[in-house]
Amino acid sequence: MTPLLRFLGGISIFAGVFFSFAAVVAILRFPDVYTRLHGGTKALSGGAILILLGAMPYAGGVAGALKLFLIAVFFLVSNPMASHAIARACHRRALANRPIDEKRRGDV
Amino acid sequence: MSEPLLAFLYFFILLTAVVAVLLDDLLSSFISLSVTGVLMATVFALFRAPDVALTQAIINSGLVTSLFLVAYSQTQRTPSPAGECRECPFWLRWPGAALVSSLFAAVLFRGLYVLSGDRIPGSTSAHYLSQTLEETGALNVVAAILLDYRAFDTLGETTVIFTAVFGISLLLSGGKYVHSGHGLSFIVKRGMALLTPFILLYAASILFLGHLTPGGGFQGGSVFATVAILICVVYGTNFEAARISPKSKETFEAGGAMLFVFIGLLGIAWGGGFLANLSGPFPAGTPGSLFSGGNMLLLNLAVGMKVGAGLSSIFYTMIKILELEDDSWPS
Amino acid sequence: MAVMSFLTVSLLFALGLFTVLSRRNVFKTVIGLTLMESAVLLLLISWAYIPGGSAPILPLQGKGVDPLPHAFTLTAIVIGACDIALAFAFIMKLNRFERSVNVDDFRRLKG
Amino acid sequence: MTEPFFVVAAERVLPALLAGALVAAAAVYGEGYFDAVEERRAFRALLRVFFFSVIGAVFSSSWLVFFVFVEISTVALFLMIAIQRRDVAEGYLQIQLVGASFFLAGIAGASIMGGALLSSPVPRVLLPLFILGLGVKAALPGLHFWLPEVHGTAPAPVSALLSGFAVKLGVFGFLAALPSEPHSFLLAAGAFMALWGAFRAALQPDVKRLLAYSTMSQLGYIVAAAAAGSQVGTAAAIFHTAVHGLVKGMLFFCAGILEKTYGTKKFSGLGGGAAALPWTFFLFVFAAASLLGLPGTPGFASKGLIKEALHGFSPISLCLLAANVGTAVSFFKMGAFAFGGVQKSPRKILQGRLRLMNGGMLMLVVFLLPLGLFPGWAPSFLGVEGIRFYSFAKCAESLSVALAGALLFAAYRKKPGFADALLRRIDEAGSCFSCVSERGGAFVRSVQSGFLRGYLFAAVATALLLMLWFSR
Repeated sequence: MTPLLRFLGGISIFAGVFFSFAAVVAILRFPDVYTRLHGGTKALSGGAILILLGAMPYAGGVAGALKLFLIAVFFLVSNPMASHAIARACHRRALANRPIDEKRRGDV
Repeated sequence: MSEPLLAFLYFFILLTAVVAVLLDDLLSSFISLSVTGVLMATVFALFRAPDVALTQAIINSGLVTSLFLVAYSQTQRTPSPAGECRECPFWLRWPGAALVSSLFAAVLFRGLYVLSGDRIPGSTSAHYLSQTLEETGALNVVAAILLDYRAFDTLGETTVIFTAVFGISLLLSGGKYVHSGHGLSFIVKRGMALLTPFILLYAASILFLGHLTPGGGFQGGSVFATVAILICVVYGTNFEAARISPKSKETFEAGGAMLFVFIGLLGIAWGGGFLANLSGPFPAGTPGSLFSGGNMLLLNLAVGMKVGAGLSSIFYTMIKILELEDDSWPS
Repeated sequence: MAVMSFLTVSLLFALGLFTVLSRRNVFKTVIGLTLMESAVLLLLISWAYIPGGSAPILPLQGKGVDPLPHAFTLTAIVIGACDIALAFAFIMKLNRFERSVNVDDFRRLKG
Repeated sequence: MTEPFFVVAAERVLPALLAGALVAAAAVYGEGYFDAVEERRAFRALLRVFFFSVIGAVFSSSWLVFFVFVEISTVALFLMIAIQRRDVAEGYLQIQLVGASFFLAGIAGASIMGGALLSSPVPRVLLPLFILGLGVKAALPGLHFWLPEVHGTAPAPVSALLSGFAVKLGVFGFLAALPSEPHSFLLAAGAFMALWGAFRAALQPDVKRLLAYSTMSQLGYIVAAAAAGSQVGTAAAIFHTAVHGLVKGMLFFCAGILEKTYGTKKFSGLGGGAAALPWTFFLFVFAAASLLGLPGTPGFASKGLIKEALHGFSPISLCLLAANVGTAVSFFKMGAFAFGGVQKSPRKILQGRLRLMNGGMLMLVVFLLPLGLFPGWAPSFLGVEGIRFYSFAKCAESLSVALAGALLFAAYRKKPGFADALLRRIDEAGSCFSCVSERGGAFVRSVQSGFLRGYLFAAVATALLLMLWFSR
């Protein structure tokens, strides 16, 4: 049973690595903030979760696998929130480039 | 502990460090610095140092970067020209600095190379590894060292944190806090409400199981601080101040220190030395259970309270400067 | 294995020193200090590792790794974080006075 | 067994008493002397620091403790001089630090070769370092160029402390460092200092510089006595240190009063002081008499003891006698120009302040009288018994010296032109003190580039080079 799981795990880890690679290419190639942001989130939500799921059979027994699963769930919940926050900030900044904000923040 | 994996990690640590140094844009250089921190944490884990890896991951790559972001966003920077100045004397520009630091690296490496004989563990660490269970009843040897054999040092360390907090609030005090940020969007707020209990549970587990599994006062406390910081950022500082008022942070911090010293005095009252553990009034308990290891649980709690309250009040003091009226802060 | 760690440590420390010496921006100095500090941490931990040793959590599988440097490194990280927090506070205060983060501008104490 | 930091011995109690008397008198005097309130407050604070450091230095048991406290007193004095004259104070500090570095090098050598305790004499090979280091402090010839400049311009109470006690610390160092056999170089240096100081004092146009040079000459007496190497010599040196400290303190106080009433230190601006300041004139006469060593005054007793100590070295005691004549000339000059002569327009200083200043001088007299009336007390306290002070020959000798001084001064008064010409040439050649401190200050300022990173660079580079050099 476990060698089958390990084999499937290997495949999902490979898929995860592929997702991460795709995300890097996305960040380099996409023109503006929003598309790059979309590409970036793929690295975490796609790549990391797949790698974690793939590593579950290799972790020490059921307890280790459960931990990895919980981490994957945590990524699944927190990552979209983060990218949403970034996107919203960019959106507000682009529209509302009020002078006050600029003076307070100073240029980057 | 495979050699190529370590080489790979070392290469990337150096790469991200060089990127952090050479980039002119501060934000990205600090992000690459935190990547270095995470890679360091993995290296520590590979070197069989789970406690240190946990602390490194939380503090160096987590909290320090968030503190940087606050400091970075607060300072008004005139567009500073390129990395180093034109009119500085020769030895202040990068050739001179590169010369001295490479010479330094050569001398340091030559010195270290001499040390690289076969590593025999010193007698003290052998004693720690063998005697910890009898003498302290704890399973995590590093926590036993920190909280039992060298508890006095940990007391000193908590005072260091206290002085840092004290110094920072002294430096950044003054100015009227008029309005606070409104936090992020609704989605993030709801999502955060979902996640916070789990993060708190995670922090509590690190804190209370500190003497059994890797973790302890510092790591648990800093995760608590991270929760406070997240609330600050997501819901806005007024919301956070309403929930965990600065007053209660102070009492938590002071309370932590007082608890630590009280436990120490209990040791004396019982006839053992200051901070005496099993020779003091604390039962050893069955090893592996929550209440084993004498006063370590309480000490962990005390340190956790102190570090948690301290780091969150540092962040709170710094971020409040952001929301001042423009010039109410006496320069 | 140990030689590789020592090489990384000395390079990392030299990089930190280089940053502090050559860069004018105060934040870069803080980055330099962090790099130097992490180099020291790396040295301590890599020096504490015994090939084939296991984590210092009882019951030990095989011989344990040297736990003493771990305790010191733990303390070092926490205290390093406090230093850096204080450094940031200083930078914010200095910036309030000097309106710049250029380290060569802070010359009020010059003799 | 870690030896104690401080040890109390007979020959240390007398200097401590002297320091106490001087500081007390300076405190009272300082209240009246300084015009601004902050100056007065600064002087009060620094006075206590000076007293603390001096007591520490006097009772210190090992060279390092002595060095530490001496340096604290130097810093205190630097700050005191800086109350009014910052540039002179900086010059003073730089010179003293140079001396201190030699002294520290000597101590390091001594501690390596064993014998770091103050009681054990210093190994011979290190003696030049000690002499150089302490010489700057005790203004040996060649190292004395800072003395007139600093004492001349410092505020009166500060220069009283400076020449009353601070300079003596160097002498205490000599007393502890010198092996107990006569040291020829120091004997010659002492005699030369006495002669050079006395006659240069006579030629000075300025009251305080006159007193500064006479301090140098009296130091010559003390150094000569210390260099005699015998028990009597040490006792004579310490006794004369005490007497000279008190008397010179009074004279500098008197100079301060003259400066306050006539607004200038130059003799040209002074005159008719006796009428304007009767009390001050009376105290001045007592102090001058004691410094000349007229019978009945403490000066007579201490100079007698010095002659006793230098019994075997007749040429040295002859020089000291001639120096005494020079001192007589300078003090007759000071008396005549400052207090006699045509009445210049004195500025009215508040009666209360004058009373305070005179009170300071009076306190010193209270300490001086017992030393004069019971000359045997101090030497016996220091362990030297059975010295006959009052013999007809001794009294006649001291009176004749005073008479010779008076005649010489009368002659000098007839044609002052000759002296002034001589004076100007010597002054330019002798002390280019200000140019030394200017160049030193400029160099230090240029090194401090203000680049924080520059300092770090220098530190790391030197550390590396040192490490490489040591580990080659």
